Order: sequence, then structure tokens, then C-alpha cells
Amino acid sequence: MKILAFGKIVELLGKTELELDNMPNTDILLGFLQQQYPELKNMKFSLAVNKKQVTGNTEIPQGAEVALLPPFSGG
Amino acid sequence: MKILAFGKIVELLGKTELELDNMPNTDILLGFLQQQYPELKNMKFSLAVNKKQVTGNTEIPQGAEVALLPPFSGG
Amino acid sequence: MEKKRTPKNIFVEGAISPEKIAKSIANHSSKTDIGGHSIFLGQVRADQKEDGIVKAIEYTAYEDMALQQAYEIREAVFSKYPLSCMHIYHSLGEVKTGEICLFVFTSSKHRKAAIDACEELVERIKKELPIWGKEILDNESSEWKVNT
Amino acid sequence: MEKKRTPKNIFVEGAISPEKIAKSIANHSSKTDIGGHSIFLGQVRADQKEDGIVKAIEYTAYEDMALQQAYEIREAVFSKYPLSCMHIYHSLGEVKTGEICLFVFTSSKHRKAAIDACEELVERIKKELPIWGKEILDNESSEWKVNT
Repeated sequence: MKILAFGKIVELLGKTELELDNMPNTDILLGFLQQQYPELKNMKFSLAVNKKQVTGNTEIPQGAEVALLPPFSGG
Repeated sequence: MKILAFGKIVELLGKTELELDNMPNTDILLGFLQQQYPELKNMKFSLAVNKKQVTGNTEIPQGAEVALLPPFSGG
Repeated sequence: MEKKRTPKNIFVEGAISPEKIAKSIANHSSKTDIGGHSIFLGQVRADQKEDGIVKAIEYTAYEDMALQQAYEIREAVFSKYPLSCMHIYHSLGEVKTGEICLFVFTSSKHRKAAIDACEELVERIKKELPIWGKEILDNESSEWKVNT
Repeated sequence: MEKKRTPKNIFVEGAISPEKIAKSIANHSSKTDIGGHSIFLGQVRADQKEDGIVKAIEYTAYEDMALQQAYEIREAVFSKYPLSCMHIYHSLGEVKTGEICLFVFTSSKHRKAAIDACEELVERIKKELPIWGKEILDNESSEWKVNT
């Protein structure tokens, strides 16, 4: 699966993309990311799985594209 | 005093301006105009005295400019 | 220092061109406290009437009174909303179908004030300015426009 | 016949020019059932921040998701209001203070639908599209924009 970072999270991760495997749901993914990047814990962001925002723990399909989305600030 | 006609009332009067004297208030003016131009009775319009819309019977100062205003349809 | 405003001419002979609108927008690029602009444009419709199709509207106005009224509306809206700028233009004379006859433009630091002020201006302009539209039909007859 | 709409690109590289806006307005003169246009323009403000003054905003987006979201917003607003036309443009990359970064344009037979739809679009665009603005300050530092 591909993890895409946007906005402020790109700076925190130091990159725009990650490749990860064996993340069956978003809770497990978030746990892993927060361990690797502890500053994520202090950051407000939401997740999109295959370009749809999700709330609560959500299954991640095989080969999904998961995006880490800080609060939007367009316009 | 000067009477100014606008919009549809210009067509009804056949002119844009009238000069009248001895019209101390708008009721007397309206009575006179409706006698001269009976079709005015079937027409919706308001009056402005010296560029201010008035309602009810209103005194007309010496040398005033009185306008006959059909419903506005700008924009 | 309190701003002083005097009655401004709002009338434009004939249609309002897209280029005039573009120029008006561009003029605001130096006002860097503006965050949002709201614009309303009135366009002449080819309405089907009993006697034919509207091909143009011919506008006339009680100009002196309209400018005085527009000034009062302007002052009232400026005092109600935190606006940076406000512009009002209305056509006189003939405006063909598809052309622009009304251009209302408000600017503010935040969008809400600009949007609300623009809407209020449009309503008040249509209701309170002594302007009349005569619809010219394609068979050369005409009828007086009625605002709803 | 029901209209079919597919996702349209809303993104423009850099600032949105007044000429582009004028051209977009002019394109509607052939649609003679339109009586009113409502336009919102977002302009970059020179806000004073703790570390300096904003001199530009650099926009990035999750483009695929933004276009899909914009399409859904478009469909929802089209089905809610009787609109003739709707156009949405948002900048990507750098937009300097005083320049336009958002252009929302709705047209309808009567003004009310155009005005209400435009306002709703602006709110939804700001809230729902995955776009981020990074404010570039005059001392070359930067901070991430926060929408209120």
C-alpha cells in the first residue's frame, strides 16, 4: 500500500510517499506511524483510503492508497 | 413647480415634463393629474418631492420638483 | 480618520463590458488587506413574452434621485459591514440580451462580509433605485419590465 | 435530456488572472436564459504574522481526491439549485499577495439561485477540498495556513 503525505505532514515525514505492507486497518497503520514519527501524535489530521475520507477504524484494502490529510486550507 | 414623468408614465402623458402652479400638496396635485389624465387612476406609481419618495398627502414647497415614479425595474 | 464619501456616478452608457469588470478586479490587487471579493452581474434575458421575445432592454432613470439613493444605500451598507471597497454600476440606454446591465462588487478582509453586503446591495438597488427597463421585443413592440 | 457531467479540472497553475475571469464572463453572453451571475474571488492577503508579513501562498493539493470531491460538490449543488452554469477554479503553486487564488462562478435565470449556490460552493470548497496553503513570509520563513 502507498501512504501519501500532504501539507505539514510532508515536512514531518521528510517525504511525500511511503510504501508499507501488512496494515489491515487504519488503527494499526496509525499506531505504526505514530511509533515511527512520534510528532504525529500532536498533530491534527484525517485519513483518506482510496481518496475517500474515513472516520473511525477502517479496513484498508490490498494495494490501497492511504493519504494523511492535515486540516484543509484552500481558498 | 416642475412635474417629471418616468417610465410608462411618459407614454401616458406624452411628455417627460409639465409645469404647474398652485398645487400646495400631493393630494391636490394627484386630483388634478387624474382629471387631466384619467388613465393614471389605473396605474401604480409613487411620488417623489425634491427627489425624496413620499407617502400619504405631503406638502409641496414652492418651486419643488415632483416626480411620478412607476414601480422601479432596474437591474 | 473617518472616510468621506460623496455621491459617485453609477451609470454607464450601454452594456457593461467584461473588460471593465476585469479592470475593476485588477485595480484591487494593490489592496492587500482584501481576502474576498463578491460580484453580482445582471444579464439581460431573452424572455418569451406574449408579443415576442426580448431582444434588448432600454434603461432610463431619474438620475439625480438614483445617485442620491445609491449614495444612501452605499453609506448604510458600509456602516453595516466591514468592507474595504464597494462598486455599483448600472446601464442606461440599450442593453442587448446576453449583455451585462448591472455590476455590483464588494471586497472585504473575510468572505462573509463581502458576500452578505453584495447580496443586500443587489436587493436594495433593484427595489430602491428609480430606474426603469423597457423590454424591446423582436417584433419591435415593447413592454415595461416588472421586477419580481 | 439529462445533463451528463464528468469531473473537470479545477486547478490553475499560479494566480487566476482578471483576464481569465473576463473571458469566462464573456463566454456566457450567448446563454440568453441567464439573468444573474454570482462570482466569488479569493485574494491572498498580506497578513501580519508573528514572524513576518505574508507575501505569497504556495498551494498544494491531493489533486485526484480534490477533483473527485469537487465533482461531488458540483453535482450536489446543481441538484439543489436551478443553475445554468457553474465554474470553479483554484490555484496551485505560488500566488502572491493581491492576486486571485479562487474563482467561483454561478449563473442562473434568477439571481437568488446564483447567489445562494455561489456562497454554498465557496463554503464547501474551503471545507471539503484537500488543498493546503503554505504562507510564505517576507523573511523567507513560512507557516501553514489555517482556515477559520
